[in-house]
Amino acid sequence: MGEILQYTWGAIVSFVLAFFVGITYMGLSRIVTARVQNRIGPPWYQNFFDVFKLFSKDTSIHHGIMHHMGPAFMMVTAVMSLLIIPIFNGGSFFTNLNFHGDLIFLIYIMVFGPLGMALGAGQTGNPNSAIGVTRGLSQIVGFEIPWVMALVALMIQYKTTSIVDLMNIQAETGKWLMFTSPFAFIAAVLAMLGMFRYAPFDIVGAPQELASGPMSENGGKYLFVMMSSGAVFAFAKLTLYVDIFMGGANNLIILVVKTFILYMIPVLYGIVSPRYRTEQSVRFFWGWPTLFGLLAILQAAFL
Amino acid sequence: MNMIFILFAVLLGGALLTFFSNKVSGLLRDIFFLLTVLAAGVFFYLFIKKGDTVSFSLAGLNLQWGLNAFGWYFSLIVLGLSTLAAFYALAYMRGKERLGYFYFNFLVSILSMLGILMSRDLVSFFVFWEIMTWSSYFIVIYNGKNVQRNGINYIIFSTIGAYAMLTAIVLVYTNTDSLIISDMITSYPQFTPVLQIFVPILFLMAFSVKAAMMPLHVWAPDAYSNSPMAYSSVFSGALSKMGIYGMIIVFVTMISYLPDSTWFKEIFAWLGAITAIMGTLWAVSQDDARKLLAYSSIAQLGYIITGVAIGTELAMLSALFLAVLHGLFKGALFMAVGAIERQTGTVNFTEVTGLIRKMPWTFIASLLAIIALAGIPPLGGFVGKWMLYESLINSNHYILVIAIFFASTAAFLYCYKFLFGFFLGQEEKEWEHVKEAPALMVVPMMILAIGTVVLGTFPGIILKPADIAMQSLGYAPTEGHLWSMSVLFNEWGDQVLLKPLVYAIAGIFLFFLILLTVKGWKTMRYVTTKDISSSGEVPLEDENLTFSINFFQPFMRAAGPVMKKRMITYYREFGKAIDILFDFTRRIYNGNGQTYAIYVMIFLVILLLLKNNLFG
Amino acid sequence: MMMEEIKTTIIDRIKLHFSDAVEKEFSYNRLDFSVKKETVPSILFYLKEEMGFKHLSHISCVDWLEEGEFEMIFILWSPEEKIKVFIHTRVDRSNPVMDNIDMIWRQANTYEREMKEMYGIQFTGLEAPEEFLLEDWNGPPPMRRDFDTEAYAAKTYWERPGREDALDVRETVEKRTGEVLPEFAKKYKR
Amino acid sequence: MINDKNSQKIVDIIRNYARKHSLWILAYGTGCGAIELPPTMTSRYDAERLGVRGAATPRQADLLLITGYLTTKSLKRVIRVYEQMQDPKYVIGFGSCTINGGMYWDSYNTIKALDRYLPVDVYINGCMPRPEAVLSGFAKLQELIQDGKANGAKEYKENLKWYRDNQKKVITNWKMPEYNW
Repeated sequence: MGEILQYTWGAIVSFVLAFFVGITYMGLSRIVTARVQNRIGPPWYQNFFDVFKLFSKDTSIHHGIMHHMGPAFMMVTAVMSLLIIPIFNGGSFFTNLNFHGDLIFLIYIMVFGPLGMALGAGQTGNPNSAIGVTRGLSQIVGFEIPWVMALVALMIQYKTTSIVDLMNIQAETGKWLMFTSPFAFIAAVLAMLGMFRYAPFDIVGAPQELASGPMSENGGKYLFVMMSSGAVFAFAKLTLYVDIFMGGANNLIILVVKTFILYMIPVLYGIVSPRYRTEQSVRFFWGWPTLFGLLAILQAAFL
Repeated sequence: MNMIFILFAVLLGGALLTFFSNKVSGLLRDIFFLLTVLAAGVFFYLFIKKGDTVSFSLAGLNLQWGLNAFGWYFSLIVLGLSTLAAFYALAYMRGKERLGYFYFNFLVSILSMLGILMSRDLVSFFVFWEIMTWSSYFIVIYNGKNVQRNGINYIIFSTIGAYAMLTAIVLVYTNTDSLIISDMITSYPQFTPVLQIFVPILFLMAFSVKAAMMPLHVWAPDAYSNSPMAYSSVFSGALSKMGIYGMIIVFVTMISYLPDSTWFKEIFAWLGAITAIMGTLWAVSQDDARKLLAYSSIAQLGYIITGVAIGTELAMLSALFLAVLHGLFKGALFMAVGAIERQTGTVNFTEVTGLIRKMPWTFIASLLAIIALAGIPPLGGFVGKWMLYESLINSNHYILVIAIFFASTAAFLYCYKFLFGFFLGQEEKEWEHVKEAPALMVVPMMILAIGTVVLGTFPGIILKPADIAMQSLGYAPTEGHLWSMSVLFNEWGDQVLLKPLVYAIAGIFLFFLILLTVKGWKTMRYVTTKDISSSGEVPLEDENLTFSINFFQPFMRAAGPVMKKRMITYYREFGKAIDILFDFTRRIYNGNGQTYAIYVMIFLVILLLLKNNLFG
Repeated sequence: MMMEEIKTTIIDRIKLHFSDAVEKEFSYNRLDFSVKKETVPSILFYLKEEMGFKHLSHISCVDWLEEGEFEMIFILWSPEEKIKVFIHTRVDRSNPVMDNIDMIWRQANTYEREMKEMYGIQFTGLEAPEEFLLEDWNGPPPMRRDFDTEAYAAKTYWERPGREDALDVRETVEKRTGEVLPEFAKKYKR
Repeated sequence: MINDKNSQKIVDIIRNYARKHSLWILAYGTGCGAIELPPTMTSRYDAERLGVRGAATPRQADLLLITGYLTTKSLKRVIRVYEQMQDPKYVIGFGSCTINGGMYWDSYNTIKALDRYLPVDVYINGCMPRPEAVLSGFAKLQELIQDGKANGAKEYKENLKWYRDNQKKVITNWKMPEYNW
């Protein structure tokens, strides 16, 4: 019983932490975008206003039970991946479910939400939503390949499928995997561009073509849950990258610095990019990133 | 009288009774049909023990029937799925013609599958195999439409497989003088090297036709999609597993004894992976739900073949687990398609939309089955996929795991297409009258779907018999170090504790769902799917804005180059080449007496010329 | 070939086939023909198929209220010869019926639907399933010159009070500066 | 406690503070007004400082910008869009066309006063208003929201019949779902 209580507290604290950091990152990315475009931009806490406003909307509509459940699916993905990914090196409070899942479980749970969300978007009956979903799923098929290749390379190199073990290896040897397995890191970072869906890979939302795609019928509280799950999920993914490639973090400041540096890669790449077409995006991921993934596997297998 | 004889007598007698009572009364026929299936199931599990054997002599051949743990494991799929499909068939086939014919072949194919599982000698194995082929062929052509196109492919490929198997049997018999399978296995290491390679290849050819492996899969899409859906679930769920059954036996008992068997296994593993990839890609491009499921079956069988070919403990375990799981979810999906076909009259994604509120139970069953198919965690599919990946990674098949992963990721596309095409999208006036399918159809598919849910948390239920089955093939026991009731291990000792993960998923989902629902109950409102924000335009009642044509066009464009040519075109070209060859031979044997006389003359002249060289 | 030669050939050929065509030269690369309205489809077809005027640039209409006629103008363009041809025809205003030409150029359909709504010209056999530019329009065709748009607007739409002092610009200017308006400008007075 | 009037007031203040700093606009860009928005949003005037940003669909938007004249045909769409927005929602009328018809005062298919058909919270005067004026319009709306005076949606709900009568007077073929909030 006490264990479950501790898990619950750990989960709640992790969630709150991820929520605040994630939302702040979104605000910061808006500032960075604004500065690049020679604007002043909104304050860093702008997204808190947005989220709270969406939360306090008086009305919201849904098109049926799947649409109603879609954001909850999304939230499950975000929270589950947050619970499985270790937030700090060692320490018992943020352990959560770290030792119960492994990388393959993580890969699959990470598509649980988008797929559930896609079902919700499908039920709206809005053609834009369905088009956005088909684009999004196609893109998932694209970037999952280099991403899985990078992970498989790590797995076979270090003979483990557990994130905690990978972190321990880095702690013991003192070398970050991003330097010992550079190809895997490059492949994973390129896959991250697709994962975060900033330009040029923002084909799912694409406000100018698709009217924000799968989200086009979501307003009010649904959009609130979507936005906060997006923030939590973004934080979880960044933490995962920090954990398996950059040696994890011992305290909050190091974690924030490392994740922010990583987060700036897709943001900065996105600011200066136009948008791909879907097949261009898919082909991009099957091109160079997959090659790097292959190199990573070769390195892991023969070096 | 041995119990095994009685089982076959019950099935055959039931089949005949069903067939003839059709003339008397429809109700009587239905009762006989159901009773036979139930009686066979009850009889099988109550009276036939693992290890029972019976030997007898027929027309000078020593035959042997019996049941071992491995056959028992596959009988779970056959009998479980057939029983549910039988209940389903009663409702699905109501009002159709020639039901006696259909039910008779249905029962005979159950009989033949059980016969295959219980044959201990090659002759009865072959005979039951042929009975299975023919009974399923008769059901494929039941609909009567396109018999020429769909049935003929199936029967041609099956015949090729049967000839291969017959050749192998003759080869084995001439070398060992025995038709008992265990004799063949024990004497296999003493075969000549050429025979050691050819016998398994010939057997595998026969089995991979049934398992729809890549170059021999051509018949499958048409055959699966054209038989009545009540049978398709058995066809794809259980009957194709007979190929897997044979393959496992061949791989475990023969290939492993080859002096250098790695390359053989690699080739088959890659063939399985390519089958998975191509099946998935073709499934994505289908607009007909039955075709989609058929291609998806091919792809899923590809995973199983890969697992079988790798052959490590974990891989074999995953193959056996996936075999059962594929029976569960594909059975449920074919049944769901049948329900939709019955209620709406069409199975085309571009025609039917928005059935979710009309057929909620069918939707739930398909949703669960689809999640299991996609391998998303809380459900059973994840367990099978996880074991397959881990076994591939543990056994150093790095590129193969990527290939399999690609196939299973691309499977999300057709999974979504299936659910979206039928159930989501705009609710149309055209389908307003559609009602939920009768309970007799809904309950079987719900049972199958719930089976996938249970297996997601407690895979041990099915891994335990699988383990016993593997032990009967000579594997070491795996319980405790590769799996326990709800924990999975890989060979490096990493583990996935399913229970806390699944409970956490369910808990978080319910928490946020309740939060979302309760917090905003008063401020939320349901609006129809016509009330969408499409540039301020109001779609009219008869206007359908659902996007369903060319659904994954961008993806197909990206994946285009591999899909330019279908396998069948190669066969057609092959057929044309054969035609030309025969044309040429016909020119030689042109039926003209004078020509033949010239041939004889030429032959004699050559003989004379060669006389000195040959006889001198 | 020089433009003059091209023009003469076109005129000759048209005159040969369509006796009622009256030509008029307008500028360097433009030729105008006036024909009867019955001749329009055949002359357009002839120009398209035989003389290379593949492109239908525009269909326009002029309301000659005083003469009781609509004038319809079809503008064609020959991409090879770089010359345009205007076909003029007159339609009776009380019974404005024209032949439909959208089987010659599919895009003519759009123009014809516009003519139909804006001028009330009926094209025989025109495929026009729904309203085109004017939605839910009940009044007379608005581009006809006898349609009083100001009265219609005053009748249909509520007007916010307080615009009464917004006077005619020309009158105000006249009053303020003593400048005399030219005669043609008075015609367009508010 | 929660139903207490004072605590409700505090909640309202916090809510309004968030709402005023997060205005997601749906611009109905007719006429010349559409061209005034890009400079308002981009680096010269940067309306994002005030928390104003574009929304893709009416479901997500808070603020409907009518940037010019409305024909009867487009009025129908605008009404639809407005009714699809989620409460609380605001409307800004842009330029003199929305106030009194502007230069289209005698057009046969252009409405002359927007507030007969939709509740307008803030009008921005001018033909067209410059970005400075637009920004001051946003600021004015924020002021109104903070004071709890931007009650256009509430008014619309209360006087739905009056608005509907006016709308149906110009839109003769009324084929729209009922507004049932």
